[in-house]
Amino acid sequence: MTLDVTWALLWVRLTAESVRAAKDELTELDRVIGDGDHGENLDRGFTAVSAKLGALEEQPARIDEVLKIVATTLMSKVGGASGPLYGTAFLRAAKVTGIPELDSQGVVALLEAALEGITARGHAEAGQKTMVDAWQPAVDAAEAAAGAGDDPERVLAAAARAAADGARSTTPMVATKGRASYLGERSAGHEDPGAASTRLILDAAVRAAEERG
Amino acid sequence: MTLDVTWALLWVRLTAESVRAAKDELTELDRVIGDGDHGENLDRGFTAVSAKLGALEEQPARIDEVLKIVATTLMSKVGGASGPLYGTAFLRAAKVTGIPELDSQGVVALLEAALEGITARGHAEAGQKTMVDAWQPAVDAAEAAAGAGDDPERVLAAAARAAADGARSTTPMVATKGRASYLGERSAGHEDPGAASTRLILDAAVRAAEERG
Amino acid sequence: MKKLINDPQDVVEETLQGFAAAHADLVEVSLDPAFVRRAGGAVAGKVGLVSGGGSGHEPLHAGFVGRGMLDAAVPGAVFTSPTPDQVAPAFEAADSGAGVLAIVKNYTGDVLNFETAVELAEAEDRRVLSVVVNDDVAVEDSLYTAGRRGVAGTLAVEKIAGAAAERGDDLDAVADVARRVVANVRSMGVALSACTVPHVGRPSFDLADDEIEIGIGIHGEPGRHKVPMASADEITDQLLAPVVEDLSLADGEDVLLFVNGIGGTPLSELYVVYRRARSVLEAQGVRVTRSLVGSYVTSLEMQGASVTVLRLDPELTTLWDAPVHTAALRW
Amino acid sequence: MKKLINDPQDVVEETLQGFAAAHADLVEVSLDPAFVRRAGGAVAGKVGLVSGGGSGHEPLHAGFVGRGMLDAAVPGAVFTSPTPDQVAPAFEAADSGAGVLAIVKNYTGDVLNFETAVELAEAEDRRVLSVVVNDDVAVEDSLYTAGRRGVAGTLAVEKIAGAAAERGDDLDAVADVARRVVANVRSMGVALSACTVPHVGRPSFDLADDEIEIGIGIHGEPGRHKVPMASADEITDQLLAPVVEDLSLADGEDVLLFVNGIGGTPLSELYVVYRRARSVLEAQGVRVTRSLVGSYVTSLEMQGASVTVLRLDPELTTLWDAPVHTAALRW
Ligand SMILES: Nc1ncnc2c1ncn2[C@@H]1O[C@H](COP(=O)(O)OP(=O)(O)O)[C@@H](O)[C@H]1O
Ligand SMILES: Nc1ncnc2c1ncn2[C@@H]1O[C@H](COP(=O)(O)OP(=O)(O)O)[C@@H](O)[C@H]1O
Ligand SMILES: [Mg+2]
Ligand SMILES: [Mg+2]
Ligand SMILES: [Mg+2]
Ligand SMILES: [Mg+2]
Repeated sequence: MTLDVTWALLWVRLTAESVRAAKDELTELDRVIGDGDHGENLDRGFTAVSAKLGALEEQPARIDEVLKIVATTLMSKVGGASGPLYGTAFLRAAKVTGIPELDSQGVVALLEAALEGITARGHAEAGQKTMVDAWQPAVDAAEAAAGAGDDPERVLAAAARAAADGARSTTPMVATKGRASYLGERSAGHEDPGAASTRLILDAAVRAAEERG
Repeated sequence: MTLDVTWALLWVRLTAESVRAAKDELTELDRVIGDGDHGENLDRGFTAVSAKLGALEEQPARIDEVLKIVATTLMSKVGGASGPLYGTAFLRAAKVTGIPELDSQGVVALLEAALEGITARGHAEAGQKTMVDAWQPAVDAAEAAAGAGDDPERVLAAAARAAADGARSTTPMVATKGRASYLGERSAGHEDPGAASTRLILDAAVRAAEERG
Repeated sequence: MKKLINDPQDVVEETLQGFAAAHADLVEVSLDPAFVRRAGGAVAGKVGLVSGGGSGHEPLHAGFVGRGMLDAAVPGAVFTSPTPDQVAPAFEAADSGAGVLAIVKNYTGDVLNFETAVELAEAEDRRVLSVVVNDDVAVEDSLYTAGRRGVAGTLAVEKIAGAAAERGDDLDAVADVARRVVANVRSMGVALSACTVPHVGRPSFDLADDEIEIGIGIHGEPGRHKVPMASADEITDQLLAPVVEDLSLADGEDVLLFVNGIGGTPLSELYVVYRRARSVLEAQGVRVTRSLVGSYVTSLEMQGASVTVLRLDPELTTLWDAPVHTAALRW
Repeated sequence: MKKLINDPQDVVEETLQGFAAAHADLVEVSLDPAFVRRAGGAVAGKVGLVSGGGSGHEPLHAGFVGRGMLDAAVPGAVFTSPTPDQVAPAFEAADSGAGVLAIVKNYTGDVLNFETAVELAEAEDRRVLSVVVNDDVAVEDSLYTAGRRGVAGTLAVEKIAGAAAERGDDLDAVADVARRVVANVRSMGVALSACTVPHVGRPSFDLADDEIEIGIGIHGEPGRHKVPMASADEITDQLLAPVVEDLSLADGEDVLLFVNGIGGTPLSELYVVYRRARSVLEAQGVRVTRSLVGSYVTSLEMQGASVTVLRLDPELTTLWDAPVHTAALRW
């Protein structure tokens, strides 16, 4: 019940598909409290990731290779705040996944590294109405699930559920980081687009584990 | 039953009033087939005429003096096409009214001179959807009425009625002079603003004759 | 109607006051009668250039007063030609004794008011020649119209005649150059939205969300026809084709390509139009040797653009390149 | 949405192509990765200046590439900061060996992407310093925001730092001058209408006919608060007061007053705003010794304006006056 490179490749493909499907929704969230490009940004990024993977002579053999391609491609194609943030997240995640298969602790390490990447770059913490409000509870839930002996798939599922709750929890928040902070009190009442896209990404990870399993 | 300077002064005052009252209406006509300034232009002009007359130490003693003040003030305050056209009309009218009182032939001469001034400047003829389509029938009707022996008041009334019909007749016309000509076929279906203001001016002349009478 | 204005009646005067304060090194402004003249007055021995017309086309004309271009500009009320008692003093201010060239856009109002002002000037023994600009190919120049309108091509007439005056040409020669530009410049414009004249308070025409007006003038009048909204390339083709045809441009000729914003259109879109117009011209063997892209001859906040082509010869090119120092055009 | 564009995906590239063709004497354009560099490349011995950010603010930044201002500009997608793999080659193109100054507007995305590009450049032993512009007083610079935004004041930083580089200052000195401008420039803006990002297809915010947004940024984001529509004078006062207060301007000080159009506002309205801002400043004993009025730092077709004040000293004044030759700013 470990996760291998097949999972990682499927994760990327499902993420690309669900970002494409949710593009307008993400853009609309960003239009209201940001600048209306988040869906477009991520879709451009993941389309490029798919193209990059599709163009390879040989598919990557290891999880960390997949994540590194995601990282560098997002970094170079997304722009905006989310490009470097997600880029760094996947880069750090790649650094801790240079192993053939991930057990539950491996999944936790991946998620922790991603979160660390985001906070290292963005200096945000939970409660500031950013993607951290989805990643932080995801990491906490993953740690708890792994501690309770859950398998990788269930660890991911716990993380994704927590991320979804975390994303929802951003709605009433007043933003103090990112573009939405310019709105002050007027940022309350709308979900954060980066938290919403984090939910999609983790949700795709779960589905990849399920489909492969 | 002749018309004197009291009539001329009253004519000017009633014209100023009715232009003010119809300002938005004239502007709206001009918005549709022109550039939306005719009401504003004439109101600015006649307001200045009233101010000029009001500021005089002594009121003019002769009709031609009144008409000359109207002419030069319109010329210098109205701008647009209608400024020089009405300005020249009143200037030419002043030239033939250097007499104490106007009989029916005097009224005809005034109107003929005004029309000549307009065509001399603007080179338009009847049927081109301009103020000439109000002035030309007005002159024709005045000539006929005077020929039939009507008094000045009835000559003016005939002219005003014909001007009103003439203004109405511009509605189906396709403009070939002035700004409305740029619209080609699309100019049909709307009354010409200059013909409409001509109706107002001649109507004020009649009312001035009645009130004074 | 939302505008950054105070009382609509004061728009022209307050604009002039701001313009005068911002460009005191370049211009002096008279408020009553309203006209703008070069700082320092008429240049000894130089032919004076005067233009004017309704306001609402900024930076035209006041933005073009200065060395190498106009000596005076006369702004009327919004979209209303100025009156002779504004134009005549502007002639006087521009005349150093070498005479004055009046550059008039072909609208009945402008023509009649300038005509009257010329009569007044002649009565004072001032020598004034007039050139009427009529570059808008949207309007047929025929018995059925008041003649083609003067639109963005006016900038080229003012720039090039200005350079001729600056190099010392006499009045007849400057007028000849100006007429040569008029004969070789053509424009056509499109509106994506109407504009609102301040004292009118509502848009100058109604346009559905999927319609545009092709062949507009610069006074908020609707165009020759409504067409469905289309891509920038398709619209550019519709603007350029009649311009090229009217000029009978031939393979190997040199032109100035000027893409003008009508007021509310972002610069980025003007470059998209320029890109297409240039590539179409080049595909026809026409060489675009000079270019201008920007909002210079506008209709308040109207969205849209016009495409102007001027056939160049070596002399017109040299005069176009000559130094100019005005608020809106400088090189 | 009505725009003079083709496929929304191609807007930035087609704008660049038009820009490159229209200004081939001034710039060379790379399309992939997208950046604009001075024609002729890096100037030997001169510090290179690079700026960039999302597109949609034209003429910022590409319009400021040329002698006396930027060596390279990096346009991202509309309202989206460019990526490190665009910025790093622009650093390279601008570097003659004297090092590069990056002028970055303070937005999370711009800061992070430039930061990464600087890391890449340093890995290649290139010396790059960064200056972050944050002139927008609408946003409190506090724990509760991402910090004040960079808006129209960026133009002043680019112009003045550009002049310092051109006169031969070394990298540290150019960065010092740039930081001095940042410390002394403040802006505040108002929107009368929203703008529409091409790929979004609907306005960036909703605004009633009698409302305006005070304290807007330049990315279509709504402002700090909606207020009822008011006269130009009242609005100008609301923009100017926080600017003056934040700068603690004192009696007798010299300033540059810059009234910037946000894209869809006619020049005439900008002069009305300028007139008021200038008279208020003068009434407070502040001397407006330099001025700029025009649409230079825009948000697509948004209607509105911003007021920028830069405290001047003799050196900054000299650098402001130094020659500049770019597509959008020239003297
Ligand atoms: N400092 C930060 N730390 C973490 N996440 C951030 C930070 N700033 C912004 N974000 C996230 O980035 C998202 C916006 O991304 P995007 O729209 O692509 O970029 P931009 O804001 O530059 O337009 C926000 O919704 C938020 O979740
Ligand atoms: N050549 C002409 N001869 C006679 N009347 C004309 C001519 N051109 C225009 N007009 C009249 O002028 C009116 C428009 O006046 P106005 O709106 O004040 O000036 P402008 O057209 O310059 O804006 C038209 O409705 C028409 O009646
Ligand atoms: Mg965004
Ligand atoms: Mg009119
Ligand atoms: Mg008019
Ligand atoms: Mg963005």
